[in-house]
Parts: sequence; structure tokens; C-alpha cells
Amino acid sequence: MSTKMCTGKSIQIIINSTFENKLIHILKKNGLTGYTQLSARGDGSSGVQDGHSEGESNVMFIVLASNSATNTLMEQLNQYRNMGYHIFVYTHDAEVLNSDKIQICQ
Amino acid sequence: MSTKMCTGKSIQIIINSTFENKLIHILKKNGLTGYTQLSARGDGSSGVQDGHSEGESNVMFIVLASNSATNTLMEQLNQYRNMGYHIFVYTHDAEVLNSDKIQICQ
Amino acid sequence: MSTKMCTGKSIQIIINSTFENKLIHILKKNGLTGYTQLSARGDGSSGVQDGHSEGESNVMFIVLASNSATNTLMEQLNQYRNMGYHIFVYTHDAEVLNSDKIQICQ
Amino acid sequence: MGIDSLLIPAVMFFALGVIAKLINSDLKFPEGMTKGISIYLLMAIGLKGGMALGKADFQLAIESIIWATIIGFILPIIGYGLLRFKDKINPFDAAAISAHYGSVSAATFLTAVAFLEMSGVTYESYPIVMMVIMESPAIIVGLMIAAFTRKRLAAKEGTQKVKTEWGPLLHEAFTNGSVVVLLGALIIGATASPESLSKVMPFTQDIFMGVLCLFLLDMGMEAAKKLDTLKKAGITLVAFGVIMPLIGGTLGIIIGGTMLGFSIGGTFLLAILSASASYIAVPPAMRYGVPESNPSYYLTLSLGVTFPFNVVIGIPLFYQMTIWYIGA
Amino acid sequence: MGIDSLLIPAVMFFALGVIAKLINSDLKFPEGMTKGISIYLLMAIGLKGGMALGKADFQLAIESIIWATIIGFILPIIGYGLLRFKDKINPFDAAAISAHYGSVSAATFLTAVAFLEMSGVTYESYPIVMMVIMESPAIIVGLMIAAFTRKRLAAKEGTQKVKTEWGPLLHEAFTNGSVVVLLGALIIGATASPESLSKVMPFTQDIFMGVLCLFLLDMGMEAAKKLDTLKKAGITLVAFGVIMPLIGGTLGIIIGGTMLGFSIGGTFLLAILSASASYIAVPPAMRYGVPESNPSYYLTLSLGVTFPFNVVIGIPLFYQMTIWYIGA
Amino acid sequence: MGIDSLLIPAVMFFALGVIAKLINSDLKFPEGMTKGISIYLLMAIGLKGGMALGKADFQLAIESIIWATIIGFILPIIGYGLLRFKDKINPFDAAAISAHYGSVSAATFLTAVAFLEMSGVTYESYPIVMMVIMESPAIIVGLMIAAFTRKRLAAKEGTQKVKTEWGPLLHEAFTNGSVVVLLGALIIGATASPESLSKVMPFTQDIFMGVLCLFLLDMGMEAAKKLDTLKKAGITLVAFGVIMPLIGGTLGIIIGGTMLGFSIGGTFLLAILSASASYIAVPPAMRYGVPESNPSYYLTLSLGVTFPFNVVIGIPLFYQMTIWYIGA
Ligand SMILES: Nc1ncnc2c1ncn2[C@@H]1O[C@H](COP(=O)(O)O)[C@@H](O)[C@H]1O
Ligand SMILES: Nc1ncnc2c1ncn2[C@@H]1O[C@H](COP(=O)(O)O)[C@@H](O)[C@H]1O
Ligand SMILES: Nc1ncnc2c1ncn2[C@@H]1O[C@H](COP(=O)(O)O)[C@@H](O)[C@H]1O
Ligand code: NA
Ligand code: NA
Ligand code: NA
Repeated sequence: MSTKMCTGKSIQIIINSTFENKLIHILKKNGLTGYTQLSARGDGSSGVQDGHSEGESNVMFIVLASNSATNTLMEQLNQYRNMGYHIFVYTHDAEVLNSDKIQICQ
Repeated sequence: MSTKMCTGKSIQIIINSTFENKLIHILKKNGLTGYTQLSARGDGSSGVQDGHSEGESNVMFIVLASNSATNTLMEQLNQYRNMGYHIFVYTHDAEVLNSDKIQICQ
Repeated sequence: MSTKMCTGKSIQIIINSTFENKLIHILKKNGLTGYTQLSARGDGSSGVQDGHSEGESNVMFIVLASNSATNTLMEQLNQYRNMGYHIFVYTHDAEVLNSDKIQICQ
Repeated sequence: MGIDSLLIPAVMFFALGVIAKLINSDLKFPEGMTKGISIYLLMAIGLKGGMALGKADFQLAIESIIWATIIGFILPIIGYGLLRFKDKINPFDAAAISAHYGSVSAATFLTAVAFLEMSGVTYESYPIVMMVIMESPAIIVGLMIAAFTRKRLAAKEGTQKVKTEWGPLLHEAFTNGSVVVLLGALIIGATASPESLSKVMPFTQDIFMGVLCLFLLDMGMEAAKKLDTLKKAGITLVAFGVIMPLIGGTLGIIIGGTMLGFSIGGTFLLAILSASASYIAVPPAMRYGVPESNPSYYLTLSLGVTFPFNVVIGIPLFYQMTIWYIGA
Repeated sequence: MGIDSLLIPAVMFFALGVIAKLINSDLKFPEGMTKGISIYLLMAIGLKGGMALGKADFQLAIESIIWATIIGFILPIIGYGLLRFKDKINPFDAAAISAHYGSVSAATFLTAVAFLEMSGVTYESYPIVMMVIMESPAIIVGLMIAAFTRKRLAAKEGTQKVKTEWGPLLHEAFTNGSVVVLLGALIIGATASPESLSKVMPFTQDIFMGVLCLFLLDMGMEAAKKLDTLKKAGITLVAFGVIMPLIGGTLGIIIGGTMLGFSIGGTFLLAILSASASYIAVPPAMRYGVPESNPSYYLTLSLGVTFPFNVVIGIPLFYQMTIWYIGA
Repeated sequence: MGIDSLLIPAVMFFALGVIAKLINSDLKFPEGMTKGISIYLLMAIGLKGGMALGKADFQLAIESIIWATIIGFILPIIGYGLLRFKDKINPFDAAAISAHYGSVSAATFLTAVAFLEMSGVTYESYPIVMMVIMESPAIIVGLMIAAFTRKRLAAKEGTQKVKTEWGPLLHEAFTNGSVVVLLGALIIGATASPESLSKVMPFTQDIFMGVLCLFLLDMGMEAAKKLDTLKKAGITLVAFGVIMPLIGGTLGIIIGGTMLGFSIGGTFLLAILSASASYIAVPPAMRYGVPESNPSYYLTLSLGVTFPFNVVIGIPLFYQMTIWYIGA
């Protein structure tokens, strides 16, 4: 007998740390009040981000959300991407234990 | 011809850093001797965790485990959650290269 | 109507930080020019990695790649594992927004 | 003296930190810097206290320790009574919050020391020992009140009762990092030879005030960050954050001046200790030991209300009160 | 004087950092250490400037501020013109890069101060105020050029135009951490009592040079790390990184010596300010405000070309030029 | 002198760190702080050594360097012989562990310097140069032994042989961060003008002892953390962690006193260098270069056994032995 979990998406967003506040703002506007942040380094088309100065550090956001909330967020993030912002986004299927307080299980 | 990998779960657990030792204890009691820890920040119902002081930092644990070990752990973590602890847990299906030394492939 | 995303793998690699440069080298040789790095701690068969000194810290690499590139990388990492290196690797199915600049969508 | 006290660099850097956050500057100390500085400050103040204690009166030291324990037990009980008045605040929040006020804030204490040194007023070493002692008792009181509440609720509601894990919590109360560094440095300062200590003093004495300024700059930013949450906290809690230090400070003056017979400097420092609220040792202990309480309240009160209140108003006020009470 | 200036420890530690990276040493400062040190350096230089400013001439201070603003506006426009010559560099990159050259580098300035102090040359406090002022105007110029370019392109291509978000960017220009610490410490240094400041000086004055050495060791490593990207940048950009400080330095000498009537020390410091390029405040502002530009260019230029150029060649050169211009 | 030496603040702070962990205190230095402090300590000791070396005898310096290399090669071979006695420890572990004992521990050396300064004993600058030199040879010996073992095993078992990657390992042996900072600061100290160096000394000399205390507090915590693993390590390894420094220290006294003709201070410092085991440069090199060995052993031994042994017993013991050998 396994504990009931409910399905949704985990959204991973990797951005330069200068956009941290902006992304939090976007998440909040979408009603996504829960998220986790990890300090990250990395490499890609905008060069090595070695974490030395503020402008050369990445942040990785992880947001667990329902499938529909994920779709809406993807569209918006895509717009920013088209505006030239370096933003790297991918998702996984996820099972969440905390069904009660985040809007995942509809 | 692809390298043989075996399936299991990756369990992500996000908690306040004050519970770090307690969670390690729980994992060990469950025979989960391998885990990875990441320093994290975040937001949720218990307020912004901006990493400034010890009590305002999160830790993200990642544990790769077999499906059955995952179920057992979920039940126990759920109990702590019901006791009022802020603990955020989700899982993914995972394929693991290191089949030999962790108890994933039954 | 949801934003088009394309499927691939997210590869998670956890290694001692002394191998950081070597792993970057391996990734590059495989044409994987994009990756994200997170400072990590952990426990496993080679003892507690508490992040105190350089030799006792882990790094977690996350690489999004196509299924075929993932297979190739797995084989190579497996070889290093067989040589005695402590290297912990697992993958997830992933959906990626940034189809254009990484070699995921074939 | 009143406004003058605000123009010492330490207080001005605190104000700078507050302003930086109010104008939304991106100024931010790197992770770990504040913790590193606070280890330094505790080490320095401990050594200083130890060197003075080496020459101090043994009986008065013992009496100071006893009174410190008493204050640490009494203050959270008074605080709990105030918060539970007319059932305004729920018992778990009340227990957790009041525990903070029985404990102490080293930064407030150090600012008071800076204030005395700028004014050329001497002080005894006993308050430093008392600071070490006062870290712990309030944590125990807070946990005990929470445990009683838990029992009562479980009895009333007939639910399965949650057991308080005393072991790790008592342990934490007596072995937290601040206590260890302070007490350790105190003992080292009291026992190492004066010549060997003199080699250490350029680091622990000469640059002390400057480092304190840097520390208060960050404390100012932290305090200002809590202002947002103040609105949610409500008038009752904010009022508590101002009234409680007034009660504590007055108690400290009476005990310091009458019971312990301290000089003006020493009495004033004990007043500040009693008036100050912890924001380093107690919050994690309450988070772990009283998970039913809301963590955003207690840090907001101790760091966002009481700490700035003490630095800006408390220090000159208690100093005047001490002079008036003891008679200069 | 020429080669001598390279043998001051600060410059030698910079060279050590460069060498460490060239030989691929694994030497690395822990995360946050450089940022922590730079907060300290800004605080120390601000206090020092403030203490001198307390005794300075009010009108000359105002004039300095006005000229600082003018330099901050003019330099990026000159830079933009150079980069756009024959359409060599695209307008967004040109805007972002030239903004860095209107702003300043505190580390270059501090190395110049170290150079003066080792040589026993006195200097006025006004350049420190000017350093604070010059942080911001160039950011605004850069953003304005980018906004105009965006409008023009949108008109031409008929695409949906991207609106520049002025609010957060202007805010950032005036409230970034460096400005706040420098300006705050300056005001504290000018207003706190001399006795209280003297307690802070062992930290902010005595150990200053040593800390600067440690900082420059890391700066050397950072500068060397950029050398790889230099090849990609191309000869035009590298040349710009050398020509631009020559123009800035010359302008600084003329304004300092003639318009403001500074002494040799003060004029030289203004030359260095004008010659130096920002790598702390401006890069994040351009990343956020001009996302169309390539971030790997501007850090490479300011940190990998102009900073070492100024430390090794600019400092002795501008010092000689100042002596020649003013006439020792 | 014996017990007295334990009452110097540096050693007492080390003990405080050990106690903090034994009572399970949550005291913890923020990430990066220890590394930052150790960069400072290496810079300071390097400058100091360089300034002394500027006035030293060139030929004796060369001889010191040669002897340092010899010691660095001999000690790991002795260590390997001991560990392989009766096939007790497997060859890969033996190679990796013994490499740590040919290299040095800067913290042990600095504690010994503190001990001499507290006792007013003078010492030559050569041991500082020798410390730089001794970082590397042992790494090479360790790698060579491992490579031979690998070859032998491959021949015996007929398996595909794993090639040792010499390139990056030799490189790491000679360019690791500690070597670069020490050697760089040494050269700067020997070549910069005395006046310019005097500006740096409040940072690198005056506050040195205090910073060392802070560093040893953390080292004490680290050493105590290893105690748990000691049980797993077994009696053979623990005995090795005590016997090896006795052999090294004795060798150091003979070479320092007889071959190099050092004074009591210098001979004692060379004894400590030879007796100490690396825990900064060698562990990553062995992890990378000898992945077949168990990393939990070598750190446990060098940090958990040999470092405290040297600080508490080795320093007074080797000092007495030196006096007895040279004859005060
Ligand atoms: N294929 C990838 N896998 C993982 N992370 C990536 C990948 N590509 C880019 N990133 C991350 O996204 C950041 C921005 O990417 P870019 O816009 O390509 O510079 C990088 O610094 C990396 O941290
Ligand atoms: N929807 C979410 N997605 C990702 N992380 C979350 C989410 N909700 C909460 N968290 C994380 O879990 C921590 C505790 O959550 P909470 O109990 O809601 O305060 C937060 O600080 C976040 O780091
Ligand atoms: N089951 C696991 N789940 C998550 N991380 C693990 C697991 N096992 C090992 N690791 C990580 O991989 C690192 C090396 O593992 P090991 O080779 O077992 O010492 C550890 O320090 C952990 O960070
Ligand atoms: Na109190
Ligand atoms: Na400039
Ligand atoms: Na040795």
C-alpha cells in the first residue's frame, strides 16, 4: 500500500542570476508561489558562467506545477526567450507528495 | 547497443537546513546510505528562505532508490509532514548507471 | 494550445570536485557544449563528502542531450566507472523548450 | 549624549544598511560573510572578557552567573504572559516568540560596548560571562511551554500526542556555536599567559570596531528586510517588540545596580542584555522544537523591531536610566 | 619611477595572479571572498574620503561632482562613435561596451592610490567623490543608445518593438551596492566625530594595503581568465580596450589640471578614473538592459585588456603625463 | 616548557575546536572561510620568509632546497616500506598514504612558528623555502609507486592495463594553489622595496597570530570529525600516523642540525616540516591519481592523527630533542 501521490511537472529554469528577481515576479504572476532556487554555474552559447561575479552566475529554479500551469508558463518563458534573454528550460514528469498546498492536483 | 541501466526513482526532498541531520538519520534508518545534498533557497507557505541565516536556508536532498524503497520512504516522510514539519517531496522515474552499489535493481 | 517542446534526456552526473575539469573535457569531446553545474555534498561508498575541503566536495553536472548522445556518453562514463573512479550517473526523460541551440531534436 | 550616540560609526553603518534596503539597493554580503564575521566578534569579545575575568572577583562572578540564569528563566515567562493576554496570540507562537526575549543578541551588546568605549565609560567583565549564560535558559522555557501546550491540546482533542524530543533540543541549547566560541575564548583569555595573548590582540582588539561596523551594515540590511513582514505581524506583536525590551532593560538595571552592585557601565550592559532578543541561537531551536509556530513572526520581531529599537532608542535610554538609578 | 611602480606589492600580486592562471594553477579564491573584500575596500576608501572631505572646500566639491557627471556622459558617447566607425561593431554591442568605459573601476583607482602613497605624493579627496558619481551616468547613456537602436530597427523592420524597461534600470544605476557603500561611508566619514572614527581606523587604514594585495591577486587571475576570449574578440575590440583609456586618461588630466585646478596627485587620480572601465556595476546592468549584446565581449575588454593595461602601463604613464602637464 | 607550550592561544583554540566537535556543537565555519584564511596565512608567511631571504646566504638557500627535495623523496619511500611490512596494507593505499607524509602541513609549521615566537626563539628563513619545495616531490613518489603496482598487477592478471596520466598530475604537483601563493609571496617579499612592504605588514604581520587562532579553531573541528573513521582504520594505520612523524622529525633534526647547520629555531622548524603530513595539496592529487586507494584513510590519518599529534606532542618533543641534539 503506497502513499498517494499526485502527478504534475517539475519545471527546471536556468537563468543568469541578474534575472532572479524578474523570474520570481513572473512565477508569482502565474500564481506559482512555491519554488526552489539553486546557485549554479554552467556553459552554453552565452559563455562560461563560472560564478565569479554576479553577472557570471546562474540560478536554477525548480518549480513543481500542474500540467496546465506548466503549459501557460512555458508560453510566457518562450516569449522572453524570443526577446533575446538567455533562459534554459526543461521539464520532467513528477509525482508530488505535497498535494495539499500547491495547485497540482486538480 | 546501449549501456545497460536499471530503473528506479529519484527522490527529491526539500527541507529547512535545520532538519538536515534528522533527514540523514531517517535515510540511514531506511538503509539508504547514498544521497546527494544541494544548498537551496526557495519560497513557499513558510515564507522566503533566502539563505541568509541557518534557519532561513533550505537543503535539497536527492536520493536514488528502488521503487519499493521509495514507497516506504514516502510513507515515513508523509508522517513527518502530518506532524507539521515543512517538507517538500517529489519523485521522478530514473535510469541509473550505478546498478551495482545502490539497492535499485532488484 | 501548448508551446512546442522536444524530447530528450537530462543526464545527472555526480563526481568529486577534483574531476570537474576532466568531466568538462569529456563532455566537450562528445560535442556537449552546454551543461549546468551545482556544488553538492553527499554520502556513499567513498565516505561523507561534506564540502569542507576541495577533495571532500562533489559537483553535480546536469546535461540535456538527445537520446543518442546520451547513450554514447553513458558508455564512456561507464568505462571510467570501471577504472575505479567514483562517479554516480542517472538520467530522466525530459522535455526541452530550447530546441534550437542544443542538439536534442533530431 | 542622546543624539550623539547615534553618530558613532557602528550605528551609522547600521542605518546605512537599513537605507540600502529601503531604496532597494542590490547591495548584498556574500554568503557566509556575516557568519564568519560573527565568529570573529564572539572570539574577540570572549578573549577580552576572559582577560578581564582573570583579574576579577570569584564570588561576584558566581553571583552574576546565578542572576543571569534567573533572568533567562523569568523574561520568557513574562513575555508569554503578555502575549497570551486575552488569548491574542496562540500558545505555540507565544512560546516561541517569548523564548527569543529571554535570550540575548551579541550584536546589540557589542554596539553597547562600542557606545561605552566611545564615551570613555569603564565596565566590568561579568556581563560578558552573563551573555554566555543567558543564551540557553530561555530556549528551555520556550520548549517547556510548548510541550505543556501540546499535552493539554492532545488531552482535550483526544488526538495522538506528539512527543517533544528533549534530547537534541537541550543539547542544542547548551552547545550551540555561539556559546562554544564565547565560552571557549573566555577560558582561553583567562588562562593563557598575558605575553602570548598580546600577540593575538592586534587581531582581536585593534581592528574590532571596524569589523563591527561592517557587521552592523549587514544587520541593518537584514533588519530592513523584515519590515515587509511587519504588516502581517499586526499591531499586537509589534507593540510587544517594543514593550518587552523596556521591561527587560528595567529589570536588568535593577538587578545590575542593586543585586550585583555593578558600576554604571556594567549595569547598563546588563540592561542591554536583558532588553535584547536573540536572532541567532533561538530561531533554529524554535523551528526545530516548536514546528507548530510561525517562523516568520519571531525573526521579524527580534531582528526587525527589537534590534533596531535597542540600537537607536534603547542604548541611549537605558544609559540615562542607569545614571539616574545609580546616581552618577 | 617608471619600472619602480611595477615593484609595489599590489602590482606584483596582480602579476602573480596572472601567472597563476597562465601556468594553469588550481589556485582559486573561495566563492564570495572577492566580493567580501571589495565591500571592505569600498568602505575603507569611502571613510577615508569622507574624513578628508569634512575639511574640504564646498564649492570645489560641487564643481567636481558636475565635472564627474559630464565625463560620465561624454566618454561612452566617444566610445560608441569609435566602435561604430565603418560599422565595425554592431550597435548593441557598441552601446554596452562603451557604457563600461564611462563608468569606473575601484580596483584601478585603489592601485593608483597605493602608487601615490608609496611615492609619498599627496592628493585631494574630491576624486573619491567623483568615483561615486561616475558609477551611474554611463549606464544611462548605454541604455539610451540601445533604446534608440531598438526603435530604429523596429521602425525599419516593422516588427513588434521591444520596450526598454527604464524603471528598474535607472534604479539599478543609482542604487547599486558599490555606490551605496562608497557614498554611505563617505557621509559617515564626513560626519562622525574624529575620536570615534579613530577607533575604526586600524581596520580601515592600517591593514588596507595588505588587503588590497590579496584583492589584486584575485583580480590578476580573473584578468588572465579572459585572455582566452580575447582571440574571439578580434583586433578591433582589443585595440579599443587600449585606445579608450588613453583618451579617457588625457581628458581626465585636462579637466583635473585645468578645469578643477587639482594638484598632481588629484589630477592623476582623475585621469585614472576616466581611463578605467567598470567590471562590477555595469556588466549586470547591460546584461539586463541590453540583452541583445554579447556579454562575453565587455567583461573581456574591461577586465582582460583595460584593467591590466591601466595597472601596468596607465598608472606610470598618466603620472608622467600629469607631471608634464601641470609642471611639477 | 613542556606543558607551557600547550597554553599558547593557537594550541588552545585548536583544542577548543576538538572539544566543540566532541560535544557535538553545531559550530561550523561558513563555506570557503577556511580556504580564504589559509590563502591569507600562506601569503603572510611567504612575504615574511621572502623579506628574510632577501638578506640570507645564497649558497645555504640552494643547499636547503636540495635537502628539501631529498627529504620529500625519502620519507614516502620509508613510509611505504613500513605500511607494506608483512603485506598489512594494500599497495595502492600504502602509496597514497605515504605520499602525504613526504609532503608538509602549513598549519603545523605555523603553529611551530607561533611556539617559537611566544618563546622568543629566533629562526632562519630557509625552512619557509623548504616548505614550498617539499609540497611536490612526495606526490610524484606516490604516483610512481602506484604506477609500478598497476603495471605489476596487469602483468600478473593479464588484464588490460590502466595507464597513469602523468601530465596533469605532475602539473598539479608543481602548480597547486599553495605552492603558487607561497612561492609568489616569497619572491615578492624578497624583491619589493622595504618601504612598500612596510605598508603591507600591519595586515600580514600584526594580525597574523590572531588569524592563526581562528584557523586552528576550525582545524580542531576538522581533526575531531575524523575520529569516527579512526575505528575503521585499524590499529596498524593509527600507529603509522604516530610513528611516521617521529621518524620524520628525527630525520629533520639530523639534516637541519648537521647537514645544514641551522640554529635551534631553524632545525626545529625543519623537524616539524618533516614530521608533518599534508592534508591540502596531496589528498586531491591521490584521489585523482590513485583512484584505487581509499580516500577516507589518508585524510583520517593526516588530519585526525598526525596533525593533533604534532601540535600537542610533536612540537614540545622535537623542540627538546633539537636542544639536546644541538646543545643549547
Ligand atoms: N544542454 C544543456 N544542458 C544543461 N544546461 C545547459 C545546456 N545548455 C545551456 N545550459 C545552461 O543554461 C545556461 C544559459 O545557456 P546559454 O543561453 O546557452 O548560454 C548555461 O550557462 C547553462 O547553465
Ligand atoms: N511548488 C513548489 N515547487 C518547488 N519547490 C517548492 C514548491 N513549494 C515549496 N517548495 C520548496 O519547499 C520549501 C518549503 O515549502 P513550504 O513548506 O511551502 O514553505 C520552499 O522553501 C521551497 O524551497
Ligand atoms: N543512492 C544515491 N542517491 C543519490 N546520490 C548518491 C547515491 N549514491 C551516491 N550518491 C552520490 O554520489 C557520490 C559518490 O558516491 P560513492 O561513489 O558511492 O561514494 C556521493 O557522495 C553522493 O553525492
Ligand atoms: Na533578553
Ligand atoms: Na572610465
Ligand atoms: Na612531512
